[in-house]
Amino acid sequence: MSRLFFREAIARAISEEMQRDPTIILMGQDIAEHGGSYAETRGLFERFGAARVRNTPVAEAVTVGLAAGAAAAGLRPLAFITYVDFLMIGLDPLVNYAAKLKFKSAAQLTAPMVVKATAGAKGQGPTHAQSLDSWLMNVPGITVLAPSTSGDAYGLLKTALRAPGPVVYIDHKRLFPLGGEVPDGETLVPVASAAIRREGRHLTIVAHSYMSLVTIEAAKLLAKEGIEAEVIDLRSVWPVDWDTLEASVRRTGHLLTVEEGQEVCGVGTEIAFVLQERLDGLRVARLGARRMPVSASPVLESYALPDAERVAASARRLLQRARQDDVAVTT
Amino acid sequence: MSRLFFREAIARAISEEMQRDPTIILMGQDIAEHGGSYAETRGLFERFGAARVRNTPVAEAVTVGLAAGAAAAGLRPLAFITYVDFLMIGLDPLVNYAAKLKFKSAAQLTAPMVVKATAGAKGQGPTHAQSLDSWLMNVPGITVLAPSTSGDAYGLLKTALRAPGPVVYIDHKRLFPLGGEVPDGETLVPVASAAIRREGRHLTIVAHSYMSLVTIEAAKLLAKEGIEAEVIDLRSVWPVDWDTLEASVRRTGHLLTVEEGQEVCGVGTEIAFVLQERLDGLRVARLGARRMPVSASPVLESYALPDAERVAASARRLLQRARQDDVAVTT
Amino acid sequence: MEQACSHAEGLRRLESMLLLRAFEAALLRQPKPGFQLLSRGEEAVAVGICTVLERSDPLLCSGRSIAMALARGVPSGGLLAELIGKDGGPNKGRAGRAHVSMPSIGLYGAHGVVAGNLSVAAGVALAQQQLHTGAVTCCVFGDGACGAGALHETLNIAALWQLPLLLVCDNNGYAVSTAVRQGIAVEQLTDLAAPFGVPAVAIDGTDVDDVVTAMHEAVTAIRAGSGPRFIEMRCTRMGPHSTATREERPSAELERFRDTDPIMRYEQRLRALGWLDDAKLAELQAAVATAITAAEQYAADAPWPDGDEALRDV
Amino acid sequence: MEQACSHAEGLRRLESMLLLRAFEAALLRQPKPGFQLLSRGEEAVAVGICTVLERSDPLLCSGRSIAMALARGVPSGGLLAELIGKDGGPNKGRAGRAHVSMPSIGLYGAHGVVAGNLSVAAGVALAQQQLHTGAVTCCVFGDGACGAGALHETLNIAALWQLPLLLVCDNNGYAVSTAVRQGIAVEQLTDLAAPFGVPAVAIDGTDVDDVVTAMHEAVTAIRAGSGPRFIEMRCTRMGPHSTATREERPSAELERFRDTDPIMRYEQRLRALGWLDDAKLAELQAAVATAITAAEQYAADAPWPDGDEALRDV
Ligand SMILES: Cc1ncc(C[n+]2csc(CCOP(=O)(O)OP(=O)(O)O)c2C)c(N)n1
Ligand SMILES: Cc1ncc(C[n+]2csc(CCOP(=O)(O)OP(=O)(O)O)c2C)c(N)n1
Ligand SMILES: [Mg+2]
Ligand SMILES: [Mg+2]
Repeated sequence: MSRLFFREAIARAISEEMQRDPTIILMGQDIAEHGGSYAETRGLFERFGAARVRNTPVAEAVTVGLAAGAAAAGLRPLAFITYVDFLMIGLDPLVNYAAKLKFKSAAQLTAPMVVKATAGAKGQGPTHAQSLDSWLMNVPGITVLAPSTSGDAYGLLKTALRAPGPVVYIDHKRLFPLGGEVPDGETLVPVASAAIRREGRHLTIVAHSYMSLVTIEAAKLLAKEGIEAEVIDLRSVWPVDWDTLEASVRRTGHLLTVEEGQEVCGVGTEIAFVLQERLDGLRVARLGARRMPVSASPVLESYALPDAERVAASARRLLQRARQDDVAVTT
Repeated sequence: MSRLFFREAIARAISEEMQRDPTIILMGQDIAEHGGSYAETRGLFERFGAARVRNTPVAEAVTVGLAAGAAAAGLRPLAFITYVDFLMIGLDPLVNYAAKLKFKSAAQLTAPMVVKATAGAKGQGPTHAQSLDSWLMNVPGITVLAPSTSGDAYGLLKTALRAPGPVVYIDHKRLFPLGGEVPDGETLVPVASAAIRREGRHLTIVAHSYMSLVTIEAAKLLAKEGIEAEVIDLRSVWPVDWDTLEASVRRTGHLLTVEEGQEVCGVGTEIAFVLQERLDGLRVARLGARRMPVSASPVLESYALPDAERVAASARRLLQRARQDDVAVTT
Repeated sequence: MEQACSHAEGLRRLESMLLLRAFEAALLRQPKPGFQLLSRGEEAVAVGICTVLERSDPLLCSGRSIAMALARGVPSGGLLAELIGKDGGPNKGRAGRAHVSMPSIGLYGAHGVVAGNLSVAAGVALAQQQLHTGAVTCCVFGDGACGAGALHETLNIAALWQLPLLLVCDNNGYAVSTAVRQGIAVEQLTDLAAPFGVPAVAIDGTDVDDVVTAMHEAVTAIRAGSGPRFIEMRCTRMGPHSTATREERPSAELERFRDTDPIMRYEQRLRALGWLDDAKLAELQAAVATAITAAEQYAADAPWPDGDEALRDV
Repeated sequence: MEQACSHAEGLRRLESMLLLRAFEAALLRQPKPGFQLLSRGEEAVAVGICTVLERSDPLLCSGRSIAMALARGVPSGGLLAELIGKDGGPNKGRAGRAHVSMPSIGLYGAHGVVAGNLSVAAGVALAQQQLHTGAVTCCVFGDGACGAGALHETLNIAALWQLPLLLVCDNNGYAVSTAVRQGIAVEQLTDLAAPFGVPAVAIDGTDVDDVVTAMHEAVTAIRAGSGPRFIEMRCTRMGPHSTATREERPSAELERFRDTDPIMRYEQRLRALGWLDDAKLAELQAAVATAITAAEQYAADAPWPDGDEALRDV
């Protein structure tokens, strides 16, 4: 184990994979000499050279299209989109070409590409703060990964760089300054493997990305009141590790989903639906951003987004509603 | 009442609104002399002239951006996107500008624009067959309307052309050749008003757009077996007419959602979640496209999409599962 | 401009164009031909391009792809099966005209999103550059695609990175009902390449020999490492936009298309050279007819695709 | 090129630039200045543009918008409050630098998506055309935005429809760390307008009088109905890309920026004209300092925004 900053874990994963696989190339804004917006590609240009670490113009559409075409023709491109909001500009090649390529070519062509983007809010306002996870999950053929720790950033990015089809790997702005343990050997985090961050018996809280950390904080608040929350970090947003989730809710009987994106048609809505289908009588609640854009104003940003206090409040409400229902049933 | 083809109902709605409101302008590919891909703008160029009915290049990004800017500055643009798949190319101005404009400007600017697009499959293959409804619902600030009849096309489009903020109005390719009754007077279909297409007491099936028609067929099949399905056509995909839906499921106790798009994070998932929250013990199931792109092959297209038989089968399964559970509870 | 070609090669070009036209006619005779964009009037573009490209040179085309796929060498029976959605073609019926691909012969695929193939083609060219294959990637798109920002971004990156990319604009005069001048505010489409320093020429795309000559020049230069090129090939779409689109051009305009029919023109040229006479033409047509009959039979016998199998390839 | 302006006007231009620079310095002194893109070195662009535009001419700018908003006339106290996320500015603290707008004075707004304001500005211009307002819409974007396809699509539609649109490229030499030549494969950015027949000039954007002259010519022509225009204004970004970005340019390069500092240059010009001396300069600086102090006080007193109220405006 070594302690690495989140950004260092990323750089190490990329560096090791580039060393192993000469077909990996990087493309993105300011990733070469500059070393990336979050210093997460620092050293890669110097080590692997200009042909494999390529700055692009501010043109997300062609960046994603380049990655898709290069992937179809034998490379393994890793395309950087600084803010996932701007992936909107490059969705056409990702969704209309890469995600459908294996299907439409009858497996003669595939698109083993990775789009690495950063989601979530940190004081940069409405067009630099969104989460598109649920859009991407909605599209057949796309894998969506989102770490919340240095170790998972390392393990998931390595997995992404060996995946057979398009992967969107999503960081969160608030993770970059954080440090964490990273295994010294090559430890990959497989697709569809959620992590139980904290065990508990009263309810299961499922989150991903930065909200996993917020949820752990919330669990600590709840513990002081005697509520033991089991916290699960999805890590792989799609495909979902349903078995781990199901086993947990079978133990706790209650599910709260937490995400930074919108609730409507969100990640949590999907998770709640499927788990309710698997476990009759499961009591669920969801929490996401308030239904508004996220402002750069610190006050409005925190107004819009879930925090530990709000997660804890949702958990309390869920358990209380359940108790009331139970009372109603017994009387 | 007059009987109009779907496309005629559209042309009439637009024509009446353009007559009423001189700030309405139309922009889109081949909508002028050509009269639109589905002949749905026939006659409008001749009647309102080249300044108000404008052909655009094949450039969806600028088309939506133009509409957003023109709306902010006092016009009421109606932008045509032939296939909703290509709205992906124009999502940035819709989502990052128009949907956030009222919020971010503190209501000094608004974007009363309509994007009219066509969704769904009819033999045109993977990039001309998608449904993005749930993506759009996910974004705060966008209204999503989707008719299934000539009358609703007329009424919803008129509503859209008077709405205060951005609306995405979505047709379906299979609706254009159909005819239906259209009120002679000015009858608007308000936002958030679902229509009960068929009454029934055993289960509620919620659908929208073309799937409403498929669901009505399914209900007929079910009726032969003694199953009375209540069929609700959302019409307004967002905001949802929750009260009508809730009242129905309170009567039937069972909900099946049907959509042509993907189930994962889909429209039906949202509806099921909210109604389960409102009605404890509600039994739900969802049906959407199989998790694959839609091919132009007629065989693969029908394999991928819900049809009346598959809707009926889902309904039967839902009721049967419910019966089994009830048995399990009583024994 | 006229490429000196051999007698045999001249006849091959003609026969190839005849096959493309006959194939599309056969497609329309199918009980359910489906939603198709045909290339009548644009055969010289397809045959000329594929005459010059090596099998290892990746070709990407637009939704108007049938002639291109055939000229590239997709077997006609398989292609016919593919277009009507049957298994038996290279993509097991899943692709249809707008998405057909056969990478084993360098056909990286059609793409149904107008201008959507441009950035993807740049990526394919990037892979050739990076893997030192020496291949030239050729991307064919319509005049309509020139209105899209994708062209700007692709030209820019191709010029910045000196990609081995040949951009071919198949200018058939229209994007559906919109004439080029109504959709793109430039004097000539080749002007669009100028700011990026990408050499561009406009040629007569109804003359197969001219297409071959221009392709040859461009491909040779690109293969030698000179970076991207742009060719505009001017031709006429003799039919309506698609099998579902009404034809609204005045019949006088349609009449005039005869003069630019690439097949008629080439027949005349070969006759003038003394390489073609009625008997020879009948022979070529008979060979084409035999091939088409076989293709029809193949397509008729082909099975429908299996949904479960398709689902596994997502 | 030098616009003859009056003594008073010259001093106003200088004072205006001084205010912009002092304002940004004051912003950085805030306890939490937030994530900001500053305009040090680019003040002449902002002041020159806003000198010429009428209040009724819509202005759209990019994420680097603070100088632009101030020059346009957003009160400095309100702007300061807005930038730190407090209520009291035109957008009640919701907009921040990347989204500030004040349509009552023609500021249609900043937009944080690079190149995202181009098509929106074309739409604003379309509205002016259609509503016969006679207004010229001005859209300011960076050199980085020239790599985006949005510029191509916007130039095309503006030329096709002869929109009253003035496209101003604020070329400060870099998009974050990427120098113009590394990001855009053109000799000059103005070349990009040429295919569309849009008249384009490149000027010295560190000379406020030059900016005024070029703006005046363009705005006059557009108002007379001559269609869109493009001006590239070359200047230097004297600081790092943002308050969160490390500065990596060699200090020798940063030293050289002094020569192109628009304020130093203009002070020298006014001194040469005899319109400015140390006393006058001190007077202007005192006026600016007073305004800044008042702005700081206003911002300090401004309340934080109310979330529930904001939620109602979705
Ligand atoms: C992005 C996008 N917008 C619209 C369409 C609908 N469409 C299909 S073909 C076509 C015309 C394209 O014209 P051009 O590029 O000249 O090609 P041609 O059809 O003439 O071969 C259009 C608009 C599409 N397929 N993709
Ligand atoms: C579409 C998009 N991609 C990336 C970014 C991140 N970003 C913000 S400013 C900037 C540089 C833009 O350069 P330029 O247009 O020259 O403007 P400048 O910052 O120099 O004023 C970038 C890449 C963005 N805001 N929008
Ligand atoms: Mg064309
Ligand atoms: Mg710049």
